[in-house]
Amino acid sequence: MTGTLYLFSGFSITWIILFIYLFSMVKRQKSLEIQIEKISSKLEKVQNSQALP
Amino acid sequence: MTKRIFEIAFEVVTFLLMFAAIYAIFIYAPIEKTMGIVQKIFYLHVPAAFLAFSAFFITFLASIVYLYKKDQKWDVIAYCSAEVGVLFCTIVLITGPIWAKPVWNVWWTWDPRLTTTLILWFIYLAYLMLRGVVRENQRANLSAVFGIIGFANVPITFFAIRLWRTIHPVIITSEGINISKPMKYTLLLTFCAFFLFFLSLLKNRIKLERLKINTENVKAVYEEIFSS
Amino acid sequence: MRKLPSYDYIIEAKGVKKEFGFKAVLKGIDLQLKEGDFLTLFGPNGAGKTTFIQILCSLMLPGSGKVCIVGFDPRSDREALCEVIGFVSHHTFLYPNLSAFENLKFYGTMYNVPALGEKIEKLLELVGLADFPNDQVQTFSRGMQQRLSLARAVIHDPVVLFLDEPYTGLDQLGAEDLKQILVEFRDKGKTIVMISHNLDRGLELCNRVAILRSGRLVYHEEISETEIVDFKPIYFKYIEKRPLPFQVAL
Amino acid sequence: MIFIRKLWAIVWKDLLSELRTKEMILSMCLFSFLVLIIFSFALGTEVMDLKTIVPGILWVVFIFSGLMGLGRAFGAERDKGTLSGLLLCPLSPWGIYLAKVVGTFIFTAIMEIFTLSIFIILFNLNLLPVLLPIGLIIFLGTLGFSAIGTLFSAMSAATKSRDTILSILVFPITVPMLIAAVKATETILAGKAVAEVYPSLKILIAFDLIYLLIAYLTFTFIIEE
Repeated sequence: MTGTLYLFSGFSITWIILFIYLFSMVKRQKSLEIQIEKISSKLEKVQNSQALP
Repeated sequence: MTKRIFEIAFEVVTFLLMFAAIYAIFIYAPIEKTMGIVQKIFYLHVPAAFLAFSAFFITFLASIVYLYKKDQKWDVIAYCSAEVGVLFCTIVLITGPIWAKPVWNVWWTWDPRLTTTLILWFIYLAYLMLRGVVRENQRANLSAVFGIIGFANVPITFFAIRLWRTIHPVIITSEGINISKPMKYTLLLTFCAFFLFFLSLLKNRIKLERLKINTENVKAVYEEIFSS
Repeated sequence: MRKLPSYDYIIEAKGVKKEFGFKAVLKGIDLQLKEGDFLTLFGPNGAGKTTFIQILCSLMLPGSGKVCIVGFDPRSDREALCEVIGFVSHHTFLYPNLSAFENLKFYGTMYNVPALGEKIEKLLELVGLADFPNDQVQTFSRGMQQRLSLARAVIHDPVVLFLDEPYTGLDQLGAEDLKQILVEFRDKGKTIVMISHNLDRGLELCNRVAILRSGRLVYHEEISETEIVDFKPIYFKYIEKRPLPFQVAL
Repeated sequence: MIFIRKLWAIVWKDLLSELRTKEMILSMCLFSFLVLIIFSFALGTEVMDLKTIVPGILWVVFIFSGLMGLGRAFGAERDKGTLSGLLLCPLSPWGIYLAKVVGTFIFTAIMEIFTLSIFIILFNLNLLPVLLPIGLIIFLGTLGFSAIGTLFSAMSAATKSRDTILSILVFPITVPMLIAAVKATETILAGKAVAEVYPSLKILIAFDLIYLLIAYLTFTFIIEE
């Protein structure tokens, strides 16, 4: 039945697109979190070095 | 705290509705007689089309509000909505031909509705590209203006294409097909599910963009302090 | 004679901030100048001098804060404001394919200058280009272009003149001429704001000095001729690299 | 009155500047000539029905060649560093925009007249009896194209990759205008009554008015930083 094939491909492509988008959002969020992590660790370092003397 | 609970509840409802929609589409809804099982793409295609248009409309409104108020919040909304809109528009443009091929035996017809959607897709891709290349201090202004022009173009495109193809292909007649009650309910359910999904997608996209802006701000302040 | 609104200060900036993307270029600048002041603005590269002067002459809008020039707000009375200011930048704003006369005629028409022909002749005389009114600007040397640019900036008798590095590209003679023109302007009682890298040139004519550093006005004083000699150490003290006087709340 | 004089001053200095170099108008005309030649080779000599494809070719040539002129409207000002000088003049942004539309319109019109004459010779077409309606259609189409194109020219002048982004912005937006113009030209060339092109003309006029209105409302945001 060709109809089922078309139906199947239609739905699967839709879901693939949506998941790619969601995945890209997750990736962007991850990279932002890494950046925030970097900044806060550097800030901590500076604070510690200032506290020493 | 209550806000957080509300958010979680919202996500859960969206999730459940999506499942209910899938159940309704494949099991509850009857198979259409003339088109066969392919007709079920209809439940994806139509809500996606509606949401794509709504997303572009949100971009249009947010662009106007931005130019009026000059608040960056609205620019972020316009941008995120355009991105989600392009996503749904892509889905429409892919499911459309997949539905059309077995039914009309062609992948594509230059029907006003199809052509308008295609042009809209190009316009908002251009919108996203414009944001990528323009200088930062003019980005919000330029993209807001383009967002307004892009949507103002929709009715005029529709009329122009109506003029161009006077013989409408099947789609206009298929507008009038009698939808049986179960089909109607299924469509309603998928509409709700997709709408909630769209809202949560948009909401999270906006949240992500705000996070990005805040991070960049912090980074700029940080670099300034430690460069001196 | 055009009517000017009443104002306390001829140039007034309050808390002017400007960001380019995420980079803060100006971080809250307050400046007040009275009529007849000649302010020279010093500062290292990237301090935001050009951005500041562009905001003052309405080429850019301040991100936040208020600017008021001759009583006009650039947001609401841009056109009226444009009629009373002149701006000389390191771009000459001249069309290379048009002659000196045509360039001045174009700008004169834009500013609606009465008796334009005579005015242009007088101006060309003033900047020492009377011999080349019909030569295309692209054949001019950098110095000649700069002179013509000055003529362009004052064609409508502005009340306030903004100069962004006007001495760039001028030879010794040209610089002297420019100085003479500025002296004439100052003595007419016009208000002038100048940006300069060159300490000597910048200090020659001014009666006020300001130093801009990473988006803040760190020094702004009236200065008399005797103090000019002492200014150099002050300048270097202010632009040397050291932590800025503010704390970061974490 | 002063407004018109200032407007004309901008148009005149653009014309004069172009007259000295002739760089843009020559390249536009040459480009349209080349595109026409390529079309006539690609289509072969024995084309079945010339009248049905002629309008399409004509407008494609107009749009492609016109695009070259569009980028220059604000791009040239930015290249020469004169844009700030222009913006400093006491004229509303709308006035500057309008002057640039008039300039672009004149350059595009010159190119179109040239293209039409070449077209008549190459494709052996007799346009004389329908010159008036065709002229009206081309006028309206070119006006809309200049109106929206000048707006985008100012936009793309603020970007890094100027010409690419200009074509990406202009093409999808001009599709309705292109369709209406081609449709109208086709009707006229088929020898039908002028009354039959009224719907297309209405769309062209609507297009022109909407874009001039949008430009009036938003142009100040495009040039402010």
